[in-house]
Formats: sequence, structure tokens, C-alpha cells
Amino acid sequence: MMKVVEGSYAVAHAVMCCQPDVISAYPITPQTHIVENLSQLVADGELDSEFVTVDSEFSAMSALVGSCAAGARSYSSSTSQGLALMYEVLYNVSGLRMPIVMTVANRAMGAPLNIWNDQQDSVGARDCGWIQLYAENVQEAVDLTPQAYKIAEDPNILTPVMACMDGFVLTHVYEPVELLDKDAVQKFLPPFKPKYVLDPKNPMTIGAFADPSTYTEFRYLQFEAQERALKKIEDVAKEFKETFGRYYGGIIDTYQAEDAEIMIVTMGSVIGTIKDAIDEMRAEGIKVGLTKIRSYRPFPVQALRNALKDCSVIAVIEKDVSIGMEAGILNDLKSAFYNSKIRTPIIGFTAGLGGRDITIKDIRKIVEKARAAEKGIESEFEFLNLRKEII
Amino acid sequence: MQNLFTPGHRACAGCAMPTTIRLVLDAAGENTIVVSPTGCLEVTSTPYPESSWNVPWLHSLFENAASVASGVEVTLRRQCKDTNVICIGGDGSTFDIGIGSISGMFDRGHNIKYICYDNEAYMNTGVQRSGSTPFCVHTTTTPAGKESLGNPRPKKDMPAIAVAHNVPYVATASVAYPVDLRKKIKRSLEIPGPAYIQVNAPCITGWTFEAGSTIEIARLAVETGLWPLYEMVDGKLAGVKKIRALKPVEDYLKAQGRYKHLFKKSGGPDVLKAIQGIAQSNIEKYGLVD
Amino acid sequence: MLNVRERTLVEPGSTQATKTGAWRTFVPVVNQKKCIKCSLCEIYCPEGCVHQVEGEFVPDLDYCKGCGICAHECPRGAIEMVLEEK
Amino acid sequence: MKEIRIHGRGGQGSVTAAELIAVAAFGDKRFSQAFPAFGVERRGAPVMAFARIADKPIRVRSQIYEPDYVIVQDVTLLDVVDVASGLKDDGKIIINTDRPKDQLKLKTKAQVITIDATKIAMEILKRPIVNTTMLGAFCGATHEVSLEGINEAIMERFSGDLGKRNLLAIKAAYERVS
Repeated sequence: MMKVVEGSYAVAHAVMCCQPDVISAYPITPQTHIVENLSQLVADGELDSEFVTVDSEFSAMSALVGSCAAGARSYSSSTSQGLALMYEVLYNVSGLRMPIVMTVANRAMGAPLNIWNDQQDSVGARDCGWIQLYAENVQEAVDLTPQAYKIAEDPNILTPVMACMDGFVLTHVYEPVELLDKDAVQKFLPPFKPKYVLDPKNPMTIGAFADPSTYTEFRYLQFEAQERALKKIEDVAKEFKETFGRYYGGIIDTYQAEDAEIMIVTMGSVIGTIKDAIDEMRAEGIKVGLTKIRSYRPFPVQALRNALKDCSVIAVIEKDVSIGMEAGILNDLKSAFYNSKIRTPIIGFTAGLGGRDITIKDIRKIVEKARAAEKGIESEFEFLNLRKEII
Repeated sequence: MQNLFTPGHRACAGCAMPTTIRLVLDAAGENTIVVSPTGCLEVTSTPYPESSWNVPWLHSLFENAASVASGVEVTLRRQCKDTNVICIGGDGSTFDIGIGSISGMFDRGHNIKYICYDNEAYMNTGVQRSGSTPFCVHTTTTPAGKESLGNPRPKKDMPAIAVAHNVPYVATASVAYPVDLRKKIKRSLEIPGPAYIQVNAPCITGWTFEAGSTIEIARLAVETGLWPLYEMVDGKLAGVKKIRALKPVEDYLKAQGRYKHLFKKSGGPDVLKAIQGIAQSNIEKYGLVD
Repeated sequence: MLNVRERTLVEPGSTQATKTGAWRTFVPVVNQKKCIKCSLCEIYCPEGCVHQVEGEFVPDLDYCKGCGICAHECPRGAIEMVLEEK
Repeated sequence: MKEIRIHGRGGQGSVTAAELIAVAAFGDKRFSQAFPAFGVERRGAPVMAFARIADKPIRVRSQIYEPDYVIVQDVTLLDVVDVASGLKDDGKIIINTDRPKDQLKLKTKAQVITIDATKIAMEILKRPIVNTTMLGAFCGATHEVSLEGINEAIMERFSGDLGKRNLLAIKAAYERVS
């Protein structure tokens, strides 16, 4: 039944429905309300989990390597500096094929220190071997949680998943949400039964070192698993729809895209503002549409080629910057199109860094620039709303 | 007092931390470089484009202040400069996430004085439990609940960890005893090598006590034996502030919202006895009462 | 005008540009007759905004946040926290 | 869609007020959204919170710049914050003060409504917390959310005696304003 609750509470409730055996997380704004709500659920006996109050994010993820190896369904959540402090462990977790799920409450990276929203943290970690799914609103962040476990724990996938939601914008907003039903989630998400665990009766070694003769093949197995995940993410999204009646797309989703001349490509909560802007512009006869990236890793190459083959110009809006080479999504999209026949002009905008607001007017400004770019690209990539007067 | 930490910082009204900082800097003087980890002090004193610091100040991350300070100190030594190098961090960065780099700094014997303003939880992120949170305190990650009486673990003994690193000067201090605090800062600067000084700095937002009573709460912590004031020089007890009129721990606990649940829940009285026991063991261990 | 500089460099003591006095609802009123010049209010003030002006201890109301520590700690009760009429 | 901005100080419950508006509007079978001004909330420092009410699901994620309504919990904020900035001319601003309107330094064409919520809160709640009382005034002045909706939201949030006393304070403010 729909209720107005804080985003963080709704996600904590979703985590509770997945019944993790071990939760290990360190406080960091704007993620803390998630771990606070989980602590209260444990303290009130509503959630039977071991909540490990670790001394740092490095230890938070390290503890889960242990718990997962011992056979526990394991959960953490972090953001920004904390995600970066986990970096070494992120590679370790994906390398050991551990199906850990982490909610990332996306926040800017320092320096300069900044606690507000952007997506530099998780986009910056795109090569560490974790699947990355991005929610457009609180309902999707809730729904992503059980789906993430179902994807991660599939024996053919066995890949950790980051369920990303924009910090503050989605963690601290109160809006109507359908909280998950624990029993329905238990049916949708079977118990975690890993094939190999630390067990004296079957004393396997986990984490041996690989020399040049085998290391490549380990990496290839991970690479192949993420390829398979493209279909698994779609299947799980559809299965979730049959059980819970909600669908926010599989690896991508589209909005008013069928006859779109100008196509916006983005991910995360800015999508809400963009949909309102599109409705406004469509009413004025401007053929603009949206293609949402729901899975950033694995990157939906084929799906994007299909969705974007007919439009006349593409505008990528993203909340990260790849210093030295434009930005994350823009890089990936252009490389995804290079060997295809698509020669549509693509222009990129980095916006909303460090929590700067993105309004409907900003979206309309971008669409104007995109229309102009159809005749010839003036600038391939720019910082939206740069305050030149303070530089 | 020297004006080395200017007003206009964004600490909560009634916060003990800026008072602590002003006393530390007043004792250390302007020939001092301060390195801070992320935390309340850093966020409230350096909101770009402003800073309260009238001494050179450097911040990098939450967990590496001691390592960063080590780099500063060896460079100053190389340049034959005698500037004091002081780390000032909260309990989260000191007891938990930064303890690794602190251990390294102590172990290498740098001439760095590490001051911890201890408000006994992660206050900058909203009162979550840290290694410094005392027994059975309510925090947002160790909440009092139907099946919980708050923090299940005792406060980590950080001074003992410093002593175990053969740190030549280790002391505890309190914002309620400014003369004692300044004396200990000056003494740490006179003894070459690393030093660790842990200052009790109550947090009005996190501990929830009556407005204006911040200093009194810190005084009560000392007068009940829960915050022993002592100095360890080369690992041996070298000074203790005696408690003139010992007070029951209840006087201290009932003035704070973070202990409120102990006065309402059935398991409360036993915990109150246990906390009185902690005070008693401090009294015996450090000889706080003649 | 603000000029964003490398290494987020900032001038020392520049928080004085922000008058945190706007935060208070109660203001300390000092009865100079009762004051014994012990300077505890100056020492304990978290803002460090109590100064001696011609021998009298006075809070600088540009910065006083009205926390009440000075009033609470004054050994002679010379400071009273009063709801400020602005 | 109607947009609301609430002004207060750290610790005065501005975010809770925004949340309660959103819960109440949803109880009235409308769609709603509420969020704090993202950032650090220091005890005593001026803070803001926001709410939106609409007849279809709210998707937009940007801040609010031209509110239809403004609620000011603490009149001392008028000296430090431009509480009426962006307020629509046909909007309303509800201020907790015992002083007459013309004594308030306010630059707005919108309708100014004053109420001594502190007095009501002290009488009924015995505490100077005015966030719930101001919701009664908001209800009475704008009718954007029903009194029943606010009452339901309050009873869901505060149980027992505290809940009942909050309802009384809200009713008193509601009647004083309408």
C-alpha cells in the first residue's frame, strides 16, 4: 500500500525484505539514514541480521568478503569518499565472484570536499567489475534491491551489484512509495545457497593468487559473466513486473522516444525533471525523447544502438566528468557507436556536479543547443551553467 | 587569549569543540601548522571561501591526517624549521578510520602532537556510534530499541593504545579544565617525539543536554570519575587530577538525552550499576580519590 | 568578487565575514557591576567573541550564537540570557 | 502543482513539517513530495525545507524557486533571510509572530498572514516547538491540505497524549487563521 516515506527508509525496508545475514556499513552523508534505519530495525527485532559497526568503509567491504565467503547474504551501502576507500576491496570482491549488493547514495568526489549529489563516485568505479544499476526515483531504488540480489546470486552471473540512487535527491526526499512485502520478496528471491563456502568439512581455499598463465582467464570469466548479465537484468526486471507489477526498464528504458528527433540520454533522478521538460516541449511541437540508461555496467551497447538509430541528434547529460577526456557515459556511448552505421551527431553536457540544481529551463537550453548541433557541432562537450565570473 | 581561531565558524551553538581548539592554539602559539582529518572541526571551520584558521592548516581525507602530518613534519625537519606540527581530529577519525595511520605515525616517532576532541560518536554525519562511544549510549547506529539498550561495547581505551606505542607523552584533558588543558599542550610540546592528548568535548546535538550546560556536563564527567584526568610520561603515570567531591554517575547520566533510556527501560538499573562500576575502576586504576 | 583558486586556497581568519549572530534567539546581557573580570566567559565562549573593551568583558553580538555557556558558567551570575527583540 | 517553502532554524523541525504536509496531502488522495534543503543542518543556523502538492505524480527533482506558499517558523529569520524571495504575487506567507503585519520588514505583494504560534504551542504543547502548530495555520490559510489530512498525519507520527495535544494546537491555529 502506498505511503509517503523518506527514500532512505524505503530502501532500508527493501533491504530488510531481502533478509541479509550480515550488514556491514560505515556512516557517511548522505547514506547514513539507510544504515540508521537498518540499525533501528535490528534493534527492534524486526530484522534478524548481524549489523557490524565497522571502523571504516575499507573494513565495511572487507568484512563482507569474509561473511560472503562463509555463506552469508551480505549487504552494505556507501558513497563518494567511502566508495573510494573501498576501491581496493571492490576489485577483490568482483575478482572473487562474490554476489554482494551495495546501495550507493551517489555523491560528489573530493577534493574539494562536497557532500552533495553527483555520480562521479560510481561512474569513476565503472571498471572494478561490479554491475551498476541506476534508479530514477525512490520506487525504483526500492525495487532494485531484491532484483540486484537475484542478478548477483545467479550461479551463471556471480557478480556483485551496485544499486545506485542519487544522494540527498532520492535518499532524503519524502514521496509516495509502495513498500515491498517481505513474503512476496522471499518468493521472488530464493535463499542464498552458495556452492562453495569456508567449511572445514570441505576445506576449500578461496583467494589463491594467479600467475601469468591463468590470470587472464579469470578476468575473461568475469567479462563473460557481465555479458550474460545484460539478459539476466532484463529477465529479472520482467519477472519483477509479473510479481510486483512495476517495470522501470531492463538495461535501458525510453520515454516518448519512438518519433524523437532530439534524443536525450542520461541516468538517475534527473530523469524526472527531463520527463516534465519533454512534456512541455512536446506540447510546443518539439520532437524530443529520452533514452534512460538503467544498467551502466554492463553497458547496453546493442540496446542503445537500436534505441538511437533513427533520431537526428543525441544529447548526453551526465553528473560526472572524466578529467582529460570528456565524461563517462559520453565516452562509452561514442565508442559503442563507432563500429555501427550510426553517424548521428552526439554532444555531451556535464551538469549538476557537487549538487548544483538542474531545472526544466536547463533541459530546454540543452535541447536548443542540440537542435543547433544538427547542422554542425560547435562544441562536443561542455560544462552546463559554468559560473565563468568566478574563475 | 590569542586570536588564532576566528569567530564566524559554523559549529552548533553551544559546541565544546571550538572552545577546545582556541585553548589548544592559545597554548601552542602561532608557530604551529595544524593538520585535520574530515569531521565537525574541518567542516565547520573551513566552508569555502572562508576559514577560521589563523595558522597554516591542511586537510586531506578522513583517515589519513597522521600520515599527512608525518610528511609535513619530515619536510620541516629537512628544512631545519622548528614549527610545531599538530593534528587535531575527532574521535571517529582517531579511534576508528584513522587509527592505522596514527599507529604508523606513533611508531615512526614523528615530533607530532595528536589532539583528539572526543565527543564520543560520529557527530558530523549525525550521531552514529564510534569506537569512542561509551557503554550503553544511544546513537543512531546503536539505538535503544525493544531489544537493545544502546551501544553494546565499552569505550575503546585510546590513551592505552598510544602508551603501547611507547609514545613519550600521553594525557587526557577536558574543555571544563582550561588551565589544565593548556598546561598539557605546552608540556607535550616540550617533550620531543609524538604525543597524544584526548580532550573531552561534549556535543550538545548528539548528547542532548540543556542549552548552555556544555561545560558543566564536561565537569560532571570528571567529577563522577567517568573521565579521569591523567598524564603518562614514558609509559608511567606522572600526574592525576584528584576529584575533590566525588559525585554519583547518575548526576552526569540523567542530564543527557543519550542515556535517557536507562532511566526508563527495565534493564536500565543494572546498566547504571555497571557504569558506576566503570567509574569505580577508573578511580582505583588512576587513584582519582584520596 | 569570489575568485576560485587552486588547492581551494583560503585566506586565514576569513570566517569573520559571516556574522553568525543571526543564529541566536537569546542574547547574553552582562551586568558589569557584578562582573569580577575572571575572564571565564572569554575562555569558554565557543565563538571566541567575548573581548575586553575598556576593561569590561563584552560579547561581540556580530558573532554570538546565544548558546548561553557564558551565562551558565559565570561564577557571579552577572550574565543573563534574554529573548532578543529584533 | 503547488510549491511550499518552510523557513526555520536547525532543530526546529522544519523538515518534519514538510514531511507532514506531504503525508497529509497524500492522505487527501493527492500526490506530494517533500525534501530538506540538502546540506548540513547546524543547531541554530537558518534552514529551509520544501514540499510540493499536485494532482498527478510528481517527477521533477529540481529545487523550488517560486513558491506559492512560504511558512516562517521564527520571525527573527526576517533579519537574515529573504523569506519572501521568489514568492508568487498571488501566493501567501504565514509568519509566526505576535507583532502586527506592518511592523514586519517584508518586500512582497503576496498575502501576509501572521499568527502567534509560539503562544499557542506554549499554552497547549508546553514547548516552544511550533512546526505542527504552523501546519494548522497553513491549513486554515490555504486549504491545500485538509484538517483531517493533517490530523491523520500527526496521529501517525506522534502517539498518545503528545499526538492529541498537537491536534489541539493545530485546531487552534487553524481557527485563528481562517
